[in-house]
Amino acid sequence: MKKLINQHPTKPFRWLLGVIPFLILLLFYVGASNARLAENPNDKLLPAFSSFTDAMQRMAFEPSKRSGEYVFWQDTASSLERLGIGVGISALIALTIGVMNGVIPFVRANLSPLVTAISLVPPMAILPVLFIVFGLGELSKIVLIAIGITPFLIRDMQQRALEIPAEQIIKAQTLGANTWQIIVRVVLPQVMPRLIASVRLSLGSAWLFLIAAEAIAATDGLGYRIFLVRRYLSMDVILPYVLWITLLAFAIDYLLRVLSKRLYPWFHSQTPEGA
Amino acid sequence: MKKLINQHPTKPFRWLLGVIPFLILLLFYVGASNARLAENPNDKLLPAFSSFTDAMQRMAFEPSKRSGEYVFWQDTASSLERLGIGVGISALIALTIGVMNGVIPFVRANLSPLVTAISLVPPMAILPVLFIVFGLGELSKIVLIAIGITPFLIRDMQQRALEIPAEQIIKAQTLGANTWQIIVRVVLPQVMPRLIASVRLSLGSAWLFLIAAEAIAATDGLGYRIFLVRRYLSMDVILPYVLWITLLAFAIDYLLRVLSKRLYPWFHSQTPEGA
Amino acid sequence: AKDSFKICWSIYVGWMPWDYGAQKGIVKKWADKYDIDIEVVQINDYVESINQYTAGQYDGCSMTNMDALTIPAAGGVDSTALIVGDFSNGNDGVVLKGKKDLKDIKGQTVNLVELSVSHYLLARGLESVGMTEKDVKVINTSDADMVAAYTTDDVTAVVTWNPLLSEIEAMPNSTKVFDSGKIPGEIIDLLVVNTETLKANPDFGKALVGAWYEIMSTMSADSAAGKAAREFMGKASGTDLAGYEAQLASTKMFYTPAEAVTFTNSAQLKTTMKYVAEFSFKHGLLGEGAPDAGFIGIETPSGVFGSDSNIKLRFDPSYMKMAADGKL
Amino acid sequence: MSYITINNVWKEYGDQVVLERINNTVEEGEFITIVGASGCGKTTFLKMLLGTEAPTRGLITVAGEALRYEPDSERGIVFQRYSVFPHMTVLQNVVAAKEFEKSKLLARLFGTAKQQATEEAMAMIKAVGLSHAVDKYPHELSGGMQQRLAIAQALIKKPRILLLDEPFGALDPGIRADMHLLVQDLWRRYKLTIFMITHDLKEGFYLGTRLWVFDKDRLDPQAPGAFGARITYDVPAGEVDPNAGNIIEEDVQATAAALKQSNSDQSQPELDGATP
Amino acid sequence: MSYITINNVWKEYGDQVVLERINNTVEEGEFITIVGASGCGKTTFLKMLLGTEAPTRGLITVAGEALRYEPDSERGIVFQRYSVFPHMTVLQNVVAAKEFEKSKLLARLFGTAKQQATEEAMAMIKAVGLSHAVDKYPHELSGGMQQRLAIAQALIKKPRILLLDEPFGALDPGIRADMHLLVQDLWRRYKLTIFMITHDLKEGFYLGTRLWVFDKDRLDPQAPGAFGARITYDVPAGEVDPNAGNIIEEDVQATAAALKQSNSDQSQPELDGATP
Ligand SMILES: Nc1ncnc2c1ncn2[C@@H]1O[C@H](COP(=O)(O)OP(=O)(O)OP(=O)(O)O)[C@@H](O)[C@H]1O
Ligand SMILES: Nc1ncnc2c1ncn2[C@@H]1O[C@H](COP(=O)(O)OP(=O)(O)OP(=O)(O)O)[C@@H](O)[C@H]1O
Ligand SMILES: [Mg+2]
Ligand SMILES: [Mg+2]
Repeated sequence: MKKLINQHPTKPFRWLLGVIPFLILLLFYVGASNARLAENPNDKLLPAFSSFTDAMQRMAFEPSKRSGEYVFWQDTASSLERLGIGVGISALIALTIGVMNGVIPFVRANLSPLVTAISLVPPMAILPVLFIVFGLGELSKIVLIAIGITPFLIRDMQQRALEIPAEQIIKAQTLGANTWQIIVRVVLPQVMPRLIASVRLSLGSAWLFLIAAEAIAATDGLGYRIFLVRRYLSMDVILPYVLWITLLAFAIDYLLRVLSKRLYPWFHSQTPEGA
Repeated sequence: MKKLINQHPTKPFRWLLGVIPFLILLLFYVGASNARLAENPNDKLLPAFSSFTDAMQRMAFEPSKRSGEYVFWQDTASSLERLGIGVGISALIALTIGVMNGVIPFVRANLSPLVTAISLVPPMAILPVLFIVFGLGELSKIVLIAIGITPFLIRDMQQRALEIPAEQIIKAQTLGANTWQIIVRVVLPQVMPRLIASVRLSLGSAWLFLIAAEAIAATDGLGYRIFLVRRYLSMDVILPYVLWITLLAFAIDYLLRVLSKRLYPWFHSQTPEGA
Repeated sequence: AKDSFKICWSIYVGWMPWDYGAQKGIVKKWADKYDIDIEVVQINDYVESINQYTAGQYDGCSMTNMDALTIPAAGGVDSTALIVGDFSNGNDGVVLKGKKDLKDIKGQTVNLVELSVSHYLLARGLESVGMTEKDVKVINTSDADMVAAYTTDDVTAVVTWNPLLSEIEAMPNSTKVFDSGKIPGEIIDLLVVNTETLKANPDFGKALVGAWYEIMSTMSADSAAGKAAREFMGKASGTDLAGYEAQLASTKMFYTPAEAVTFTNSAQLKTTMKYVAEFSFKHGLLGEGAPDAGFIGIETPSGVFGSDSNIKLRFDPSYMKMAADGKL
Repeated sequence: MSYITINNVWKEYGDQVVLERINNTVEEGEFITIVGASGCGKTTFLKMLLGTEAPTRGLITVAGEALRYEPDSERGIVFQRYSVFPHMTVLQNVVAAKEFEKSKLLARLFGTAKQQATEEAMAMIKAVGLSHAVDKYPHELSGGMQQRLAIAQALIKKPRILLLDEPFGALDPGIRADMHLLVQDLWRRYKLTIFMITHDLKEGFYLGTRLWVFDKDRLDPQAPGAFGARITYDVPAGEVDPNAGNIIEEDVQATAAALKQSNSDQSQPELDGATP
Repeated sequence: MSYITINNVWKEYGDQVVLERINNTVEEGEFITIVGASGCGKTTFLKMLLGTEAPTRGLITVAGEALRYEPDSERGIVFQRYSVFPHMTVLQNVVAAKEFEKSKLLARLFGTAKQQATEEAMAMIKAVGLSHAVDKYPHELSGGMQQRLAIAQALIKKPRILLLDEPFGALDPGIRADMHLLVQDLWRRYKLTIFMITHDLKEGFYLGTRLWVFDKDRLDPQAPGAFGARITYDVPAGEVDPNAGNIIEEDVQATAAALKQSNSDQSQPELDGATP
């Protein structure tokens, strides 16, 4: 017998091992759900699977009686739009400030402490201030996402810009590049795949802030729907929505990874795990 | 004139540059506050500084009429306790599962997909379920923190354990170590400073979840207080509390960094920035 | 071991007495009297507290009549309104920014907690001036952030409850154009308990009712003790004595059990519940399987509204009656 | 019978034949140096002796028994880098082997057991000349000192076979000379059987008792992976015709050029130390 | 007057004197190879020529003018590693210099300007023998090819001075020989003035026209930082008494041993390439 550390499962067996915990979870759910439904057929906490399909059928494939919209898709579109704009703007700001901070010592001295301080403020605690400054419309939701993730992204970008070997910066200077040219041709392009990696890392938080923002004031969106139906404990809607969010999160993450690998092959050859 | 990229501010000047943005923010606040207060002396949104000191005087240095406690310190103690327990438990779980995942291929095949899936679920969306499963006592607050940050920590620990050069693991085997010994003597100690680094990274989220949990079910805590007075828009309490949370967050981060440097000098000599 | 029970409550003017009773040992005193344990738990988030009750984590919970119908009852949890504590008499209101008449609300966006009593109040208000919900646009807004939201320019109309309501009303250029005083007795604050638990443990009901009316008599007194109790409750809800008393002024508290019994026995309650059920049905709150507003039976002393075979919400004055008769 | 026999060993990764038809025997106490073009399979061969890779065909036996395909304390190894534990001091690094042996559960020793292990470790540390640095962490040591430590660590288990994969490749020429003396001294003192890969032909000739050259004796320019490397020269070292060195060097460089070409035509070759 | 004059140059880091009293002159077109023990200040000297470090005392002039303490296109550099831009293909790496020159704002060329720059770059790429790999990224190249690219990149700016800091230190001996031929060829073709640091004394003698040895001629064992290194030998290279090599080697190794000792007594020495 080899040591445990040297034993590798074969591919199909690995696959099986990976699926097992999910099956256990599923079984566990079905058991608990059946038990509760046996006691109270109207129980809303752990609905049967048929309730999920009913609810999704209703929300995704029948126009809403009130607005005539397909609620589920409408919610998805709104949320993704907010998430996209929020994350996009954050990435843009982070790229600009982070690279400046990383490359130009004077800018770094000026802005780095402020960014650090802001990154420590819990955004949820200053929500009222946000509303007052940015209003209650779409803007405030985007701003909440931005405030939530931008400081992290900036710090990461700064770090990454600083990690570019000094040799490259010196080399660029010996090739006649000025500060601006170094930024646009040497630093920016090298920081781009790292930006994608950081965005992937911060997407979890972005979803969190999106849901929080939608819970506060909205008329549609995945977070809005979850908090609205939470009022009457419609787990038959909440759980499929949560699953859907998880799937979306996975899909976005996957797309970003693939995109990054395609656009920046030189980057992924450096990092074995494709982080 | 040297290129901007080669100009470094002197130390005192760097310090000054760092302070300037804070001063500007402060000035900006005072201006806006004065303007609002001139219009409506009862305006609560941007209180004058005297209101902050009054409020803090009341909360921190006078016993509450209701319970005889010093509210501010009581809140701080409760929140820090929850945060500490929540983060501590998460770190422990992450260390155990993360290292196992990293070291033993069979465990990794079994658990890694599940952890990835869980890390994608936004915890806010399943709040109702959490509360029902874990009740509403102290436990649920700790669980929310744990659910919020543990998947991230596990994945990070797994990654870090995997990054330990294969040479070391082989070397340990040639020295006669079995799997368990490799875990406790080779992998665990090397992963510890990395755990501290990950915990530092995840503290921001931990605060977020703490505040969210306290807003839903608690009778004291920094998040509870902010939630409680938010309905009266008592910014004279909210803003100092936010500032205090920021300071606490900074202090914890600083302490962890110093602790890690002291305990694991060999680690910090590898990473130039002391990440 | 003693039988032990848990009830939960959330911060609202009419439910603060539970905090006082728990902190001052009044609940424990009554529980001891009936040789049971009662734990009183504060849950900040109102909806969460009802959800917890509905999921079976608590034996009782404070909530409004409408939420009692749409959440536990609609979720199949047979619930009994053990204590009818008060009804909102101006505690919920519609506030417009810059406009002075409810009719001006036409075409505006209205910020409120969707599917809550605020929503119901808005519907009733609109009805009173010959409009329907179609004439406005509703934006779901979390109650915790309502005050901050109102200070922004986007928000011109809100429906909310106290203490948020008085904070908002106090802001310049704001007018309360409709409030629950215009529909007295329709928004009722209850302590709801699980019917089965109550049936099996009448002592649980007796202890709660007994404690409640002891608190009522303390806090309603014009004495120093009464003032201290009110101040205590004010502080716990994040305000002070004056603030709390202002909130009490717009709440019709039933300080004596007799008042509550009379209110519960009146035929008006059944009519109110009919309005509420119709509103709830229209908004899909009675469940997807509900064919009409009467799908869920509501039992009141003056008769049952809706389905006799599916009674899930019961107004039962018998325990309050015992208190009124001094039989506890 | 010989101590180590290598019997028609092949190693293939998919289509690529890395080593083919390796046949050889080694007596106890020999010091074999291995040279060869980069990428020709030297490390792969060492890994098979170590047990982290199995041959795809053929058999290796040690003292008459089939080799165990898992690293164990019979065979010590020193890599070019990452060879010591960064989180342990010099002393701890060497004591660790004793602790692994004696304390199965905690992998830590206390009291007299610890003292005994420490004494043994100190002797070994002295043998490699690190007595003045026992309480330092690896990051406080120079590259040469780290490799001394790695050797001490390997030797304390008294392995019968010591494998060295370019142990001095990352060191300065000056320090390298010191290390040569050290290894030769330890080899004699502990009667080890050593296999050592080096890039430096001179080093190979000077150090060992026997020099192996790995090289492809057949090359298909269209499919550089079609044929594997073999042991093309197996010569006694130490006292040899200096001309032999030149012939070997030319051969190796021809293969190196061919391999370089093929490697840059394909993408990057796999890293040696893929995680287990 | 000489092309480069180095006039009583000192370099100190705090208390530590790295270089002291460096005086020398260099004519245009010389190929100077520099050897010396690790840590004795060779890279520091090159950095001063490059302009990323300023001498603490003394003056360096080039063509009669004080040296600018900032890297510019007058002086080309090739480092041991990290020398090319990983996100650009071979062609882009070389064209970049042209783009920096001609397009101040976008640092990109289009149309005929681009075509012209590409042609020039292709010629240079051909000169270093990378024509078959113009569209590859550095990570797809071997170490030797990367260094060829770094040289092409440096040369396209036609610098008058080319600085090489152990450019072949990370390469295999076989590939190294190729690179020697390449550098000598380019040096002649472009009439460069070259300073090249190497660890390999043989390389130093073989390649340049003049060999400098950096060494401490005074050593205080109690305070190894008290005295700096100087140029202790300045000999014409290429055609020299083989014995000179041995004497130098002995000296260098003595210093190396002393420095090693002091480095391991202090903590880790600073990394060369601290971020700017
Ligand atoms: N795990 C693996 N999977 C596929 N191919 C591998 C693997 N390990 C090594 N190889 C290939 O086997 C060949 C020999 O590699 P090896 O590391 O043994 O060479 P080497 O002689 O040690 O070279 P170097 O002198 O550069 O260390 C290389 O072409 C390499 O690409
Ligand atoms: N920025 C710095 N701050 C302080 N000391 C430094 C700095 N840069 C170099 N040194 C010190 O100066 C000395 C010379 O370093 P340098 O890198 O020039 O040596 P070197 O001769 O190039 O060595 P090697 O052959 O290892 O590259 C070393 O002792 C080093 O610690
Ligand atoms: Mg190798
Ligand atoms: Mg150097």
